[in-house]
Amino acid sequence: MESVLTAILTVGAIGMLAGLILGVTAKIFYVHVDPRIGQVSDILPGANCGGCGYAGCTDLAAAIVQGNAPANACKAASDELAQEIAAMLGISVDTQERQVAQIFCQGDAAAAERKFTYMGIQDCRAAQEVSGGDKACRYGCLGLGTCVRACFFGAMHMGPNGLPVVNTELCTGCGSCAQICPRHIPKLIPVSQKAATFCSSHDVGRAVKDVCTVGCLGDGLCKKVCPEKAVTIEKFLAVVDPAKCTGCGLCFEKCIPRIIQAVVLTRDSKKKAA
Amino acid sequence: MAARVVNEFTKGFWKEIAPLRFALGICPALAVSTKVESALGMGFAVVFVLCMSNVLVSAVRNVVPDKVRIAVFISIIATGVVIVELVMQAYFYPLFLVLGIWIPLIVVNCIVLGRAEAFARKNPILLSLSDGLGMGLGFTLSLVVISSIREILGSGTWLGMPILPEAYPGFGFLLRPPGAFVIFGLILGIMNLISARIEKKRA
Amino acid sequence: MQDYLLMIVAAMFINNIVLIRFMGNCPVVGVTSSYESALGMGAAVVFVATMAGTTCWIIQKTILEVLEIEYLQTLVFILVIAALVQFVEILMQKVAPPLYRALGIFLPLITTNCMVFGVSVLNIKEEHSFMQTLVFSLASAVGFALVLLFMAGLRERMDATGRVPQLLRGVPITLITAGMMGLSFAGLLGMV
Amino acid sequence: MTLRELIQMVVVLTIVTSVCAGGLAAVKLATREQIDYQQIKFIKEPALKKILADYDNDPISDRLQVVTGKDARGRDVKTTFFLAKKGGTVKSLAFEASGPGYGGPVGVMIAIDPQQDEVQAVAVTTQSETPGLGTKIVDDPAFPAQFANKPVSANFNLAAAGGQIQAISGATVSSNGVSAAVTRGVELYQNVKSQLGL
Repeated sequence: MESVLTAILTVGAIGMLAGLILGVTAKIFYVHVDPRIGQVSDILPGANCGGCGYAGCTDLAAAIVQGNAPANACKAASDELAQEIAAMLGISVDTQERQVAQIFCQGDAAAAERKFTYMGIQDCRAAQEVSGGDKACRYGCLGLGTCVRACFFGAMHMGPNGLPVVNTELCTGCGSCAQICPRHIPKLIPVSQKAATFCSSHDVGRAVKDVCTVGCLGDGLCKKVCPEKAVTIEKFLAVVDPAKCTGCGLCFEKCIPRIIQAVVLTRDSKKKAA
Repeated sequence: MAARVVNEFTKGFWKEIAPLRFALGICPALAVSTKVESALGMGFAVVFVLCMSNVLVSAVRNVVPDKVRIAVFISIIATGVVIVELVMQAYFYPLFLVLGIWIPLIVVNCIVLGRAEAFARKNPILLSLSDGLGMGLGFTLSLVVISSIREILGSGTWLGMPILPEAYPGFGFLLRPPGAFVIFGLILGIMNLISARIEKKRA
Repeated sequence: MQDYLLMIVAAMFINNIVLIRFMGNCPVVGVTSSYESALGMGAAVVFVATMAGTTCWIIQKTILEVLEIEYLQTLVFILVIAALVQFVEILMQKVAPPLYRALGIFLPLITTNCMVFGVSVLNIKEEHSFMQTLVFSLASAVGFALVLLFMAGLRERMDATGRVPQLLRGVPITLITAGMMGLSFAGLLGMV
Repeated sequence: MTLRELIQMVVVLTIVTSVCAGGLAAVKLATREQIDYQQIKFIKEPALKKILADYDNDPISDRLQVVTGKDARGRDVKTTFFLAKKGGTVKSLAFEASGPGYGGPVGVMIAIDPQQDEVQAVAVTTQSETPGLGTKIVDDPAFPAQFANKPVSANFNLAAAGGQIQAISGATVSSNGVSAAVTRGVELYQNVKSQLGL
């Protein structure tokens, strides 16, 4: 019986001591942490999968509370969980519209020049390291499919013309393709965006013309014709502001290389067939 | 309700079989899988600890303050582990010697605390029990699969019975630590293959 | 002195805690997809394992063995480790915020890292002295961090080649790589 | 954090750990006998089987613990004696003793016939000697056989020290470990014989 008592007293004392030390240090070394961060991380699944791009669930919770990430940023959480978080923080889930990835380059094998024949590791990041890639245009898609492999959701595949294609139904807008691409060709746009310039080249018009038949010349014709002032030219590249664009299509006519186009959100044609 | 209990139980065998799907609890799966016998012993020890911790955690889930949650859960788990340790020492001494340090290490098996945190903390006792039982048996199953391969190919026996002809020299590499990693990796690859096939058939 | 040197080599490479003793495999599979997080996790484990190893040794010798309740070792050690990890977390948050930002998120994961607990138990099982405990804990943890870093570096390169068969990508190839790494570490066996 | 929270935290943790420890202590109490038995059975039995010949009981169940001295901290040191009986009479008495070897202490199991005060057999249980040299004390059956069938009053030192035991050439230190262990064991036996009640 005595040994039972020893055990209870010793371990109880250790437990008490541990609790005390923790409590007291927590009090002395108190750092104000937004209590909502703890509440949010409790709601999150707690798998620390890193799918959101943050270093674990607590990190994401902090980002959500500080407004740096949307309430539905967790890829693993269901919609109800997102609603719960939003309700707790008093924000709405829909402040951020669903985004999808689109490929901002149309320079396929026929349209874009190649500087040399690349025979190295079949990965865009590797190709980029070799004299800046084999594509003559230093902004264009290298077409080795790194983004396709990076997609967790099987929403991308390589098209017949050597450019990646996004299945916008499967795309969750996680942005891993945009992150992994050394040239950031896949970009996220709101699903409601009506028109976009499917080119990423910031070169001057002349240089663009030399290497690609479907590159933005930055001549500003689209900008002039836009009645809503939705188009701006940023370093020789036309950019459409989705908030202003009404999708009237006046600019489509004026664009010589026909790269400012209506955004047509596609389904993967292969899936459709199957 | 009954359907849910069954569902929580069966998910542990294929859909969420812990070591093979989530790479959770692979440390013991690698360490004690040289023989089927020790794998079984380890598996049942984990089943017991998992069921006990799931039930107790579920029982106290509403009275434990959040700040000391982990400490309380871990104490409960450690208690289960020590019980297993003592009982095994008393009645299965040779097994106790073989498993050695891996019995206390059940405490830090990610599956046990993982189920307490992810499931038992939020669910009633019966569901937690069935979850624990399913997950534990799933863990045992994966251990048995790995250890069968290692024991049969490594030393030509299964559960100590000779399976392969006497002339079989034994593939010693599988019995050593690096072999464990390689064989486990290959099993995961085969699992992927099977899953892909099943999915294809469904689609 | 030579004894300690041999102990360091043995704990870091020959009996590497991850590859030969199979402890702490979960982070090796989970955290090694990027080099930065592997570095953070490795540093956090070195810190915590050394502290936990020595603290547990002191408790074992001054409390458990004196009162003859060694059978409660598992319960007491894990409690101490859990408390220690939380303590370090709180302290770090206040005293060294940059360090906390770098390592903090890995600390909760360490409580259930079998490597920390395993080293504490091994110290007692192999009857180390206090200095041996300190050296062994540190060397084992460094061995763990090394494997984590090697693996992260290898995985970044393997992912880039894109030549790993689809079925083996991710966890399977990581485990197979770990096996190969274990074989090469075993090559140092002749030293001891 | 408020004081109330702090107290709650400490109280819950204390209660939980105490309850856990109490439960474990109860389990330990319930299994202690069985664990002792198992440990002795699996660690000592092989050596016991080697040195005990003629018995019909279970020597592991029929064991006695006798206080044989004090350690540095002043706590009792106990030695376990295993009794081998035939037809109810004690045929031999087995216990462990140790002596300094080359690589660490050498443990031996000694069987003594309490009626004749004669050493019946000796077997090495634990040793960490140099493989191939010192380990001959285990591998060479002729060496431990020298101790057998000698009265406890005999001189169990090595021949070099005036005793009756021939050391194994090349393993003098290890041989001496065994002979020192037996000498100590026989001494111990003579000191506690009266306490054993035989």
